[in-house]
Amino acid sequence: MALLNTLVLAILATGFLMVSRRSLDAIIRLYALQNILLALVSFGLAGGELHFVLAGLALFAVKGVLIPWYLFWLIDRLEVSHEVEGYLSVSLSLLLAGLLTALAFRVGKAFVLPEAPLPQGVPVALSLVLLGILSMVSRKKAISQVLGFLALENGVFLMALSESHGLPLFVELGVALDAFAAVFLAGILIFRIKGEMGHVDTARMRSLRG
Amino acid sequence: MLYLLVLLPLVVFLARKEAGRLVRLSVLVPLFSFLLAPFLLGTAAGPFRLDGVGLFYLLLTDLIYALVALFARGYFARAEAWRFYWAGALFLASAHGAYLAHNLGMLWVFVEGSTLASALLVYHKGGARPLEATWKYLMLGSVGIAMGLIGVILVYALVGGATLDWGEVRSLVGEADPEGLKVAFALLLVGFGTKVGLFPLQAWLPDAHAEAPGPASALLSGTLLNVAFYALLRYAAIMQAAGLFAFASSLLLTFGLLTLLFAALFLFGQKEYKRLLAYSSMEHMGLAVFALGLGLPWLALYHTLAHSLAKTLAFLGASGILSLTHAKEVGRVGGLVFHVPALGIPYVLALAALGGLPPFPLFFAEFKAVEAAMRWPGLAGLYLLGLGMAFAGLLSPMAQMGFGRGKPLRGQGLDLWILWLLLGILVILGVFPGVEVFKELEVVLWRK
Amino acid sequence: MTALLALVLAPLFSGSVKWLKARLTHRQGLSPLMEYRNLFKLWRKVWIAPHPTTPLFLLGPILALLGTLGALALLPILPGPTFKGDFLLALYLLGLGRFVQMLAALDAGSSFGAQGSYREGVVTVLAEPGTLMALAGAVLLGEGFSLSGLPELGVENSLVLLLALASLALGLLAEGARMPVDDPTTHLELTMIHEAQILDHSGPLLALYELAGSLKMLFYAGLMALLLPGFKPLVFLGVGAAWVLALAYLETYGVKLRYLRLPDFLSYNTLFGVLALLGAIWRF
Amino acid sequence: MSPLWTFLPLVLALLSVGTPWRFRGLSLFLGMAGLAWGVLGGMGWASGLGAPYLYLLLLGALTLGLAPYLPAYLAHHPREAHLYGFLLPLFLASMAGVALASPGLGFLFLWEGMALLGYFLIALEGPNALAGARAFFLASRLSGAGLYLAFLGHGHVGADWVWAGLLLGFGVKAALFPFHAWLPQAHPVAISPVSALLSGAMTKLGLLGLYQSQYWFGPPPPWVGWVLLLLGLLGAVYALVRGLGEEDLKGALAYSSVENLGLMLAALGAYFLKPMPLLLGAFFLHQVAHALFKGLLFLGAGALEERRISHLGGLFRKAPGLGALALWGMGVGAGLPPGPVFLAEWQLYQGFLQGPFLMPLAAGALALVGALALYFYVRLYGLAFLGLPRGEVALHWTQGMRLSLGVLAGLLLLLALVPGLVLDPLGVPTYPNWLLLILLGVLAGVFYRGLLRMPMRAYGTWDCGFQPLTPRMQPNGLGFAEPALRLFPFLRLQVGEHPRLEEPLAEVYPGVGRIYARLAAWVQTLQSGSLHLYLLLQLLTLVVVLGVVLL
Repeated sequence: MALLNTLVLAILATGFLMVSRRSLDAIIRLYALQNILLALVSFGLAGGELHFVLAGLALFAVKGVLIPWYLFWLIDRLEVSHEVEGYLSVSLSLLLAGLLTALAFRVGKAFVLPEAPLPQGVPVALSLVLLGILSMVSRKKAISQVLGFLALENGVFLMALSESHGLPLFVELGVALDAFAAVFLAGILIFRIKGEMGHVDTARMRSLRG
Repeated sequence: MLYLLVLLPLVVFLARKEAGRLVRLSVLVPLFSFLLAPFLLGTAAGPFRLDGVGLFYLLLTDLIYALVALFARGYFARAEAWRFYWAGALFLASAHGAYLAHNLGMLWVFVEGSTLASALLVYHKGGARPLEATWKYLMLGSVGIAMGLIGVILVYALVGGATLDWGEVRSLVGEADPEGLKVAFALLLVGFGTKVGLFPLQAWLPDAHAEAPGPASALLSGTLLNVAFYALLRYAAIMQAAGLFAFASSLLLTFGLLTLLFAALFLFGQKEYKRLLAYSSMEHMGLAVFALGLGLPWLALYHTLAHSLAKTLAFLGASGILSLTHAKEVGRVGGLVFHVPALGIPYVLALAALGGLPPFPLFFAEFKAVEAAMRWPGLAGLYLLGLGMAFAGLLSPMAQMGFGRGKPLRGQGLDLWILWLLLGILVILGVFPGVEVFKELEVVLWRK
Repeated sequence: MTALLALVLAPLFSGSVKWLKARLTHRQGLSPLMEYRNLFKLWRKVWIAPHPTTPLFLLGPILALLGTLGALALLPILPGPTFKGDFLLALYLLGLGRFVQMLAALDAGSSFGAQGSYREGVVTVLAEPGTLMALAGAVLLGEGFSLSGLPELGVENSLVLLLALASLALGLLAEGARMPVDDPTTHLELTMIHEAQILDHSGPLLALYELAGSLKMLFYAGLMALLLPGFKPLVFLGVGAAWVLALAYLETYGVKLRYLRLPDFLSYNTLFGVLALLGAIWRF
Repeated sequence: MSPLWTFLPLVLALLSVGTPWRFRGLSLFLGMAGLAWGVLGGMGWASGLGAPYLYLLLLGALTLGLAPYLPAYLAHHPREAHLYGFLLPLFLASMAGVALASPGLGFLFLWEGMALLGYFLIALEGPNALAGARAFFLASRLSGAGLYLAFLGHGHVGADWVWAGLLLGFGVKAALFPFHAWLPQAHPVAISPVSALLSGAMTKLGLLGLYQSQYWFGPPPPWVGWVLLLLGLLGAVYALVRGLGEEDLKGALAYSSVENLGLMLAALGAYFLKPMPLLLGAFFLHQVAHALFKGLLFLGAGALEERRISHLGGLFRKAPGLGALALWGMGVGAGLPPGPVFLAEWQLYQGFLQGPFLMPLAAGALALVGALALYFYVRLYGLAFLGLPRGEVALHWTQGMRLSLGVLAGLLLLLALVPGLVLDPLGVPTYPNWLLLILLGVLAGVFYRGLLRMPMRAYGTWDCGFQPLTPRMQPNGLGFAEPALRLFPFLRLQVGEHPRLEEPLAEVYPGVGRIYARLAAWVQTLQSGSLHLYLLLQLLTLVVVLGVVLL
């Protein structure tokens, strides 16, 4: 159990780092790391049942490797500054992240169900979700919003793991497939936005009003 | 066989980019599934099972898709029609999947799939504004759906990880702990509420519907909102089975009323007529959620049916107007009833139908809703106030576009008979509501 | 029946008023009977049809006379038709006469006739409610809800009936177009109200209007007579004589009110009417 | 003998719209429908089946009068003629249906359907009819909302609320004072046959509804009676004074409708306070008489192209027939003795004077209304038909219109001669009106012929010896009404180069509209276009909903 605790705390740490880092490459690498840790957690929880292990491996393959590689490829093609502009300064976003995590832990207790396999994982999952939304809200660049969304997705996956050993296999695969399709579509859109508007800053996309 | 029904729409891709064949296939496929589906009622295959409510929405979606595909023939230039039909085929496949999915997880996956497919529909051939609309739609939709996923996970955990099949979950959920269920339903409501366009979460709806090409926005309003509403319906049935409907109805009523009032305020003084119709969709989805909250799922079904038909008619009319006048603002379009009655009259009557006027079904739906809401007179008062405000918003565009000052124009190259067909269906549905059919569907959902 | 009596007396009434005014200003004055010869002379003259006229031009004087005669016929001074609510019909028959008279004035197309008619309209708006309320108050006190059942002036209902009499008096001055409201002998068209409307009527038409004018005054006098105790025809003659004196005195020594001051003057009429009605309701 | 067979001619009328037979078929079938309703209504009312049958009688008479008018009018209004031909029978059917329906879904279905059809009929007139059509539709939906509250809230809400809903619902349709503003905007802008139907028949449905509500929802609380009485009389006086300042002929007629409706509402209010057959007689006779004479005047106004009173004048000589019929219509409208409207007001007076508490004072108000009505109709008729023509007026006074106005005038005459048609079932004694009418007619005729035989000489009008009179010397619309407008506080007359009439009450409704528009604009800033705000909203919603659920 101690191993699982450290893994979960490590995941929380990567979540915090993802919110605070300024460079896109660092965030993508942290995302890949988070996926690895998640895969380890799912192996730890699986306890030998084959299809859990299989599911963990498949997810790791899709989210751990495929998506980060795709994102790296995307950033290179876009020739856009790897800098992450946002509304909040680093310290302020960290402060907010801390607040949200505290809220998540306070509220998380109500989420924990009686026979949850990893009770301490639920508040962390909730905080990951809130951090994901925070980063989406506070980041201006389109890519960083996609990353925020992926962090959110990891939080949900951790919630699934800690609540009930993860969803049934094909549902899990469906979710992962959808996540990838969303990212893929977002990638195409970012390309078109770069082509159409010359920038990737969603804050300047405000022509649809009223 | 059900797998066939899910994958049937992909047949459209055979026609590749050749417009004529695309149109033929895009009309034949939904009609074929429209005829095939009733025979598959009750059959099950893997995660899919077709029951009454699923069949109802399936038939509605196929009918609307066929009509929209037929109308789109005159709307799109030959070169770029393939984009619409391909995205439409993907969307139809995911909609079929959602209505057939009996497994809650698969339902979520297909709803997410329909979001992505409809994002393609909105994107169509690009441009600054459609791009922005698609991006916002994708982001808001995905975040909302992710919250919905947490809800699905909680439901799955509450049932002890045994199954995600809707039928079993409904029977097992009796012993689940109520607090967890309340939290799960709240998350699901916020999740699918984003897709349905309830008040605080509706920001994507007007942009997506206004920037999508005419027939695409008809599809979005007519069928996409129903997919998310169908999911809400399933989860409301679970809450009812768990005996927690009192809590669920209070949430549904609050969200429904908020959506109605704020949609009415958004409607007022709206400059573009497609944004106006989008807000009217938001308003009617709020009314449907309100009807569900009142504990009358048959009324919610009836309301979504009536709204889908009326909104498809309105949006097809709007796209006809756009193709004739190339003007998006209400002010620059006028005197349609005088200049091109074949398009003007159905469009004005569609706006009247959305305003909840008698010969059309939405009047009957709103009457029954007020009748049921009278248990709490204050609530019924607010409901009537919301309806009045919404109507005030719809009135001036209807007056200006129908009878106001406008340059004479000629209606050509559009299949306007579809509009009159839809109008006929609406009037028949309005005069003979056929409540028994919906009461039977209610039995499938609601466990007495 | 009362109508015939009044028809006979009317020229005498207006003639004697003119005679008394002349005497008061130390002039010899025409004899009261002169009015009959005057009407007869007018009846035989050639009447002038102003250029743009319609049949209404003729109907004006005719219906003015018929309306007033109809109203007088309903007065029970001499036995005549009486039924519930006949006082309303009487007042509204006067209204019918006034309606056609105002239209006939407009018909000639002259600005004086039009000014006379809309001023008459305003006078009616000011005077009618008060008079009707006063009459209604009196009728409420009586029984049978008709003119025949009007109560005579007695000790117990003195206040209401005095108010009614005062209101009827003011009503006479307003409807009969006498001094404080309108000067019948003025030559300046801009100050006229009643005279302006009959500017273009000449010969027999003018005779009809003259007759109708004095008959209207006799109608109000008859109403006041009904409210006073005693044998009705005699009281009617007495009231007529009293009015001759009053009018003559008023018109030699009184002065015509400025037109915009009329509302203040006629508001007394409305006040008396309301008080009479309240008195009748609360029986004080 | 179910009343449904009377709707058969309407179905035929709908079918006949397609035929190229220049609307003859339409007018024939509408005439049949009118006749059928008249007969059914008459028999039903005579055998005491209740108010709906009197309404059918009224509607039938009006439709009978309208039938010959339509082909003549639509001949020189060819635009949208087929749409009118299609919508009019539906509109009539919905009105008849509402009269016969009992409260519930069917009633509201027809009620709102009537509002929709009415809206189309008004809006079809053209772009300048939009403001009026919009006011009409908003008012009808407001009345629909009131009826929802009353009909559906019957079991759940106290009687006061139910009656408040009824007053709102039917009051708006019957132009109760604060809600009357839509009528003078909507009725004049429509084409004349439609405004005749709106003013003549549709507004009476509100009255019928209020009257029937005492059977549907039990006797009303006392405050309803006083509200109807006071607001009715106040509305009548206000409408007449505002109508005096009205420049548009049909606008003035609409204000006179508001006045007559005010009187009917007052009669109903008095009846609710003290049920007397006199008041019922006044209530119903006034309805039938108003439907006929207002239909006559609106259809008459339809024959004129020019509608501003200050540009009319001298029409009697151009169309003596129209002049005579309009004189009879306006005479009856002004409440002059031989007319049925006087008979109704005569009963109303007696009803007021025998009423409880301070109701006799209402007789004073009624006298004021009578005097104002006299002044109002003298202005309307005098400036339009008499004197020198002030401007060139195109007149379409064709055969069909003569017949139609003749029918309506004849029905009015019939009502004046035999008021028993309406009054006998109520058992209300009246003085022999027919005797008065015949006497006046005969004597006037004798005098008229006598005067004509007398020697006469044509000469110019008296002009004080200065230069000859010109048409511009006659007063225009506002000039004629100026002294009366000075008397009343609720209107301000701006005299000067361009005299204008300011109506404070008319600013109230647009003011409310502006406040609502500002609120809507403020809410719309929520849709600001920034994705980050939307995501923040989503987060807040999640937090708030979870907070609600967990606490």
